[in-house]
Amino acid sequence: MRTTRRKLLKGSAAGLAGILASGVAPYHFLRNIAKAEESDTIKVGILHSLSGTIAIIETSLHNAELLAIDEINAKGGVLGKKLEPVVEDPQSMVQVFAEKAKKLLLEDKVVAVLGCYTSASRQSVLPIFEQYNGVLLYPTLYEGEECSKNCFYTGAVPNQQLDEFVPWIMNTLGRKKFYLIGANYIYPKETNREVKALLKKFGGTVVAEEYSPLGSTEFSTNINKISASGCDVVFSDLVGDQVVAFYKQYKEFGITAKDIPICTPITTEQEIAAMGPENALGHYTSFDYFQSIKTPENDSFVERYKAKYGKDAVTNAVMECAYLQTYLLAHAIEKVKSTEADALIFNGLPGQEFQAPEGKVKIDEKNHHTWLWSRIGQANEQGQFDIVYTSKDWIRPEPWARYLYPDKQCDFTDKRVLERLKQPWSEQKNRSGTINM
Amino acid sequence: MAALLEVTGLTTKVSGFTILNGLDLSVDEHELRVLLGPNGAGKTTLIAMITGQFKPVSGTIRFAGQDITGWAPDAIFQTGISRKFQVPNMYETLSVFDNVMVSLRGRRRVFATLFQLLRAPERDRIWDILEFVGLADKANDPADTLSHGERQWLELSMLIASDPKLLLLDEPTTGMTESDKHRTAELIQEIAKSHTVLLVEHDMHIVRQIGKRITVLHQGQRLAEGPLAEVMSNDLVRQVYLGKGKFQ
Amino acid sequence: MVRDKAGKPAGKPRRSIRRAPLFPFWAVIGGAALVASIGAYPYYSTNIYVLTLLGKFLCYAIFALSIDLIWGFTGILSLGQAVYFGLGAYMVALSLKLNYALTHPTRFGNKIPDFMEWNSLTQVPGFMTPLYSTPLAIAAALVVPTLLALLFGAITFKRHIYGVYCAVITLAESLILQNFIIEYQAYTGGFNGITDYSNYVGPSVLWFILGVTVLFVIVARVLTHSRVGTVLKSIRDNDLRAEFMGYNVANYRIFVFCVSAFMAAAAGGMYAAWVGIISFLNVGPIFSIEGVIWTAVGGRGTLIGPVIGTFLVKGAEAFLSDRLADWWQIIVGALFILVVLVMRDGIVGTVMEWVQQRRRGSYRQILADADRTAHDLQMDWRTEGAPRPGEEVR
Amino acid sequence: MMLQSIMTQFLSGFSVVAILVIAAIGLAIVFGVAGVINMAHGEFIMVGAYTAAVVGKLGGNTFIAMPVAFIVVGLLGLVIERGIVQWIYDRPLETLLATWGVGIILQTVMKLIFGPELYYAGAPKILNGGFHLIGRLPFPYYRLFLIIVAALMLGLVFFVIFKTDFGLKVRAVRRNRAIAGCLGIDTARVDMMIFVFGSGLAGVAGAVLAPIKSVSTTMGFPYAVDSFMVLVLGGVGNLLGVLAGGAVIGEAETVLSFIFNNVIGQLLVFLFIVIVIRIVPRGIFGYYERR
Repeated sequence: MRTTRRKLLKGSAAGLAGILASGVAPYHFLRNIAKAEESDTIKVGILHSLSGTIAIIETSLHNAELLAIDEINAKGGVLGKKLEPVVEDPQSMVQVFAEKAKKLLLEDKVVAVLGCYTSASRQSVLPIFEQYNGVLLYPTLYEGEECSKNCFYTGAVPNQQLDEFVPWIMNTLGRKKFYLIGANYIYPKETNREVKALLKKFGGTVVAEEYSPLGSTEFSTNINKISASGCDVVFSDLVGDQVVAFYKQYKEFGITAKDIPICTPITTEQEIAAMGPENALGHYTSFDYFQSIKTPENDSFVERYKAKYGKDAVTNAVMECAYLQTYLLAHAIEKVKSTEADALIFNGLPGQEFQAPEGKVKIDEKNHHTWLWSRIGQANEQGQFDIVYTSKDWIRPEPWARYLYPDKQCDFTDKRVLERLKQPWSEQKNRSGTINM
Repeated sequence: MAALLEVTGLTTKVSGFTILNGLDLSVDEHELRVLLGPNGAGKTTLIAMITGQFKPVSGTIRFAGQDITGWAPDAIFQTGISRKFQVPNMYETLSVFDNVMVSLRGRRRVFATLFQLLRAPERDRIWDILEFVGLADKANDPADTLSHGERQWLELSMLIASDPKLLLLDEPTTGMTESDKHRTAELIQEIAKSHTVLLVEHDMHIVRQIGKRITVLHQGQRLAEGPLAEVMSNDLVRQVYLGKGKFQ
Repeated sequence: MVRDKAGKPAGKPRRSIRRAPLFPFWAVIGGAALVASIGAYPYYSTNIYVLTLLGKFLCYAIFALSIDLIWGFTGILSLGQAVYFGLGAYMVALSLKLNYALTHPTRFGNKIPDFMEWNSLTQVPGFMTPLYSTPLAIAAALVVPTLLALLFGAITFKRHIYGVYCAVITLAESLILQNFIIEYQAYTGGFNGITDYSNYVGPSVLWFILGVTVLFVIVARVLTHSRVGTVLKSIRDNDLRAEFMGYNVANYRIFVFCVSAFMAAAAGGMYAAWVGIISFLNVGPIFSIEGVIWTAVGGRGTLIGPVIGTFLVKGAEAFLSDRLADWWQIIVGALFILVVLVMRDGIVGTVMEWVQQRRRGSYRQILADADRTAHDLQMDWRTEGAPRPGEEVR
Repeated sequence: MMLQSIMTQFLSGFSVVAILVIAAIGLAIVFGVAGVINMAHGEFIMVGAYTAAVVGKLGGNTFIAMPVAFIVVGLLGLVIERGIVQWIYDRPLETLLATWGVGIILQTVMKLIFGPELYYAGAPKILNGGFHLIGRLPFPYYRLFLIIVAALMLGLVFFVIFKTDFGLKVRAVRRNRAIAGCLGIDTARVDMMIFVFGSGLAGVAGAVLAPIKSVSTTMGFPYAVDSFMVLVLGGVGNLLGVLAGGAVIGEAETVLSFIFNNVIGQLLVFLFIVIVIRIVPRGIFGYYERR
């Protein structure tokens, strides 16, 4: 009786042990796959969708960053080590962005991540970067009104694209009745708020403001509305393949840039190549960079890019930012002689300068955004932009546009902010560098 | 004796064609009635109407005193009518035993069947039925491993299990070997002892073997009705059949 | 369905039914090993990334299980199952976000979720306030999707819509919800989804999710093994026959549809609490179809299959997709085709089929099949339009 | 003014209807006759669009692209039918899965060939510009062209199904596969032809839609969805269904979008579809099997 019970106990114990063993065994395997091999390189994460709907644009950012890394390594790398890109494909899904970001930070232990295109993806990964104190460099022009300790925004914010653009439309083009059309999510809505503020200031009017569902490519309705509205300029924040469909159908319905020009802060050479120059002819875009800029840096940049990715490859503003932010990171690491996150965040990157294809740029010492140039281009027959306006000087980034939020700004040198950020992550109630003056 | 099933003036069109045309039919309690008729006479359609598969254009169907015209199939079943299809129709992946089990008479509502256990008497009944039709030693095989004849019998046994007042058997012997047909006929006669049966059949051997009272359908109408001999000597019937040579 | 190896000795005793035990020995052992291997992970390693993956996969596994319940056992292929997963997830995510906003005010110092502020809401809309209370939120996350499933089931199944039509309509359903969520971003976070709230990651939570998974597998097992399960299978095999045997086919379909919706919703809720981000993608058709493929790969009509399938496919994706890049997509596509053409029963199903083949004399079966098909062909053209058994069901 | 715009709207609505019909008709006959839910339909359209883009690069225009696309995508359909679909005609749900897999593969392969960026396909010069009907906007010639193409495609299918010997067989198979088989019709062959024909039409759809929409590897899915909506609403197995479904959805969506906005328009149409399904499960012109 007793013996049998003891046997039973022994047996079951052994069985359980066996089960546990069988259980943990797979993780040796998993770990070995997941663990990146040690070597004397500096790992840099690259997080751009290579598949899915947004891959259309993000692939070019990914390419530009790889180009920059190649060049840096060719020049002998950083701190005597080579930069090793760790590429992840988030498949255009925000959940996967978050997952992959975690992998890059926790598994691959990268120094910094170059990545994201949409605001959605940025916002999905930011909490992770804040929690695990990583460094994200974000190349896209975006709606602003955000500043995170762990993110450096190398793309334009509204004031850098609009503050010169909108007045120019009203004064130079002499068009004051705006029709705002955009895709239905944050970026266009916030941008249009800025536009409306500017119109209010300079005495323009908004005839109509409407948002079409993301991904919808049938615009006959909207175009009909536009012609019925009696506006004299269309301001478009449509994104992705919507842009192409919209311009095509706009021309199809016989409206030319002479009648009602389309002005936009977002249509790049790439979309024009996709829609064909004749469809974009004469319409205006405001950017910090155009492929047609005539500077030695830009000529060689375009040359090298085409050399690597084929002669049909076109460059555009966002990828130029992706390119320059890779250099900014490399120089920052050189400067602080360290790959430690806080060193980069507080000493390395702020104030970092670089002679980019668009001209000299620098990361603002205070607000983690980037000083860029403001240019206005008019699309021509070659699918390139004739640059009709260039700002006198580089323009200070204002994540909090002063027309909308005169009392707000973002300042990581401010005592209060530093106090806030000193607390451990879990206690932080407010993680942004925003302060009210 | 009160009529169990009473069909009056039943008319139906299916995709344009008039299949039944003012058909009258009444079957008494504990009767074994044979429905005879050439293909397209509307035998299968009649059964489909009775079991609620199609809704009639006009006419009424009364069963056990209540008007079941236009009811849903499952409701009609609840009143005690079970139907055997022409092509054997069962649950392929279930075992023979389970096929019969699912068909057992009993409550059919979802939460009634939820966690309802198989009681000993039910189990015995299933075995009895399976032995009756001679499928007992295949009880554990999935239904789709049965041969054609066996499937016919399985469906028969499912009907028996559901213990209805009236069984509608649509050509239960099609595609069987002679010996199988004979066996089936015996089964049917056995069943008919305790149930009312409406049998659709145009194999004359079977009809002769078991046919007591016969109704002949032609073009959706009742052509003749009566005992076998009388019907067979009916000129109209001879004409319809011999003329068309519809014997198999 | 698994049966014990001990076949009945020839002849006597008759009257013996070979039926699977409610919990077959090997299944218990295998399950225990799986559970142990996942549950033991936190002891074994401190790797947070893999930990988060495990929790996520478990939620996916429940999702796949819920699909299996309606597809594998009842023959309803829903391409909108994500609707219920997503609704559950959104309820929980909203609740967490609302409470998070209380302690983490927005850049304007408001105590409302940031996405509401972006869309110039100044306060939380009244109908959302109940979500402040966690128990209410959980209740909502479980009940609302189930009720929706009830409504949807009533719409479709009562009208005898199933098979392909059901698939297409469920697809439409999830597209509607997806557009809805993207459009009403003031309440749902729209295209950006809901993120940046305090989510729960850790061993104890993992074990909770694991527990729920096991519970659901057991529930599903009991359900499919009970009388109702047999009825469901018979409806899958031949709904016409079942209907003429007095079963209200629609009600059974609605019932199982609601059960699976409930499971999906629970999975969604836990998912939202675990990963800390939720977006319209979680209600979209593509996610549903992903779930279908996990189920198909693992083996539909088996309960452990979906779990295994999920872990295999998602695991491979997590660790290989970045190495294979585009080729990963091709592999996934090939998986669909493979599962349909070669391995209909998935991995688990194939193994079990093989076991059964060795028990059952396969030669006799082949003969029977040939015989039957011969007959059915002969029959078919004699019966006016009578449906072939199982038409549109498998 | 408002009324006038709505009229213009109604007109351009026709072109949207045309687009829907063009996109859906290929799926309609494949689904309606061969009973195959082709989830890769959108990708077939996508391949057609890329064909048009390539033809454009080589100096051709839409008129040349249409037959080319028909042949290219038709052949693609042939390969897929012979390789995959022919084995699973009796399992519609699994056909759905398999073709979804095909869709994924097509997308990726096209991406590997053409790269991820958007592609350019232009409209032929003759079809630029438009004519004034009512309102201040001209009605584009290309939209007119689309309407004509839609009509032609419908006519072609009608002719093939109802006037040709092949169509007779098709209808026989559609009505009762088994009988048709017994009467010596090679049903497998008929299914194959239908699948190829439907695929070809999808290709043509891609070719004619490319010039007004954007061409990318991920462009397919929305078209597939629209097509399914059209079929579900209009009913399967009846060409009138395609027209009806397309008309209702197209007009409703454009006019509603004009009155409210695109999203509300879409949602209303979706809800309308669900309601219709509730009333007539098999769609407006649905084909009801006798069960």
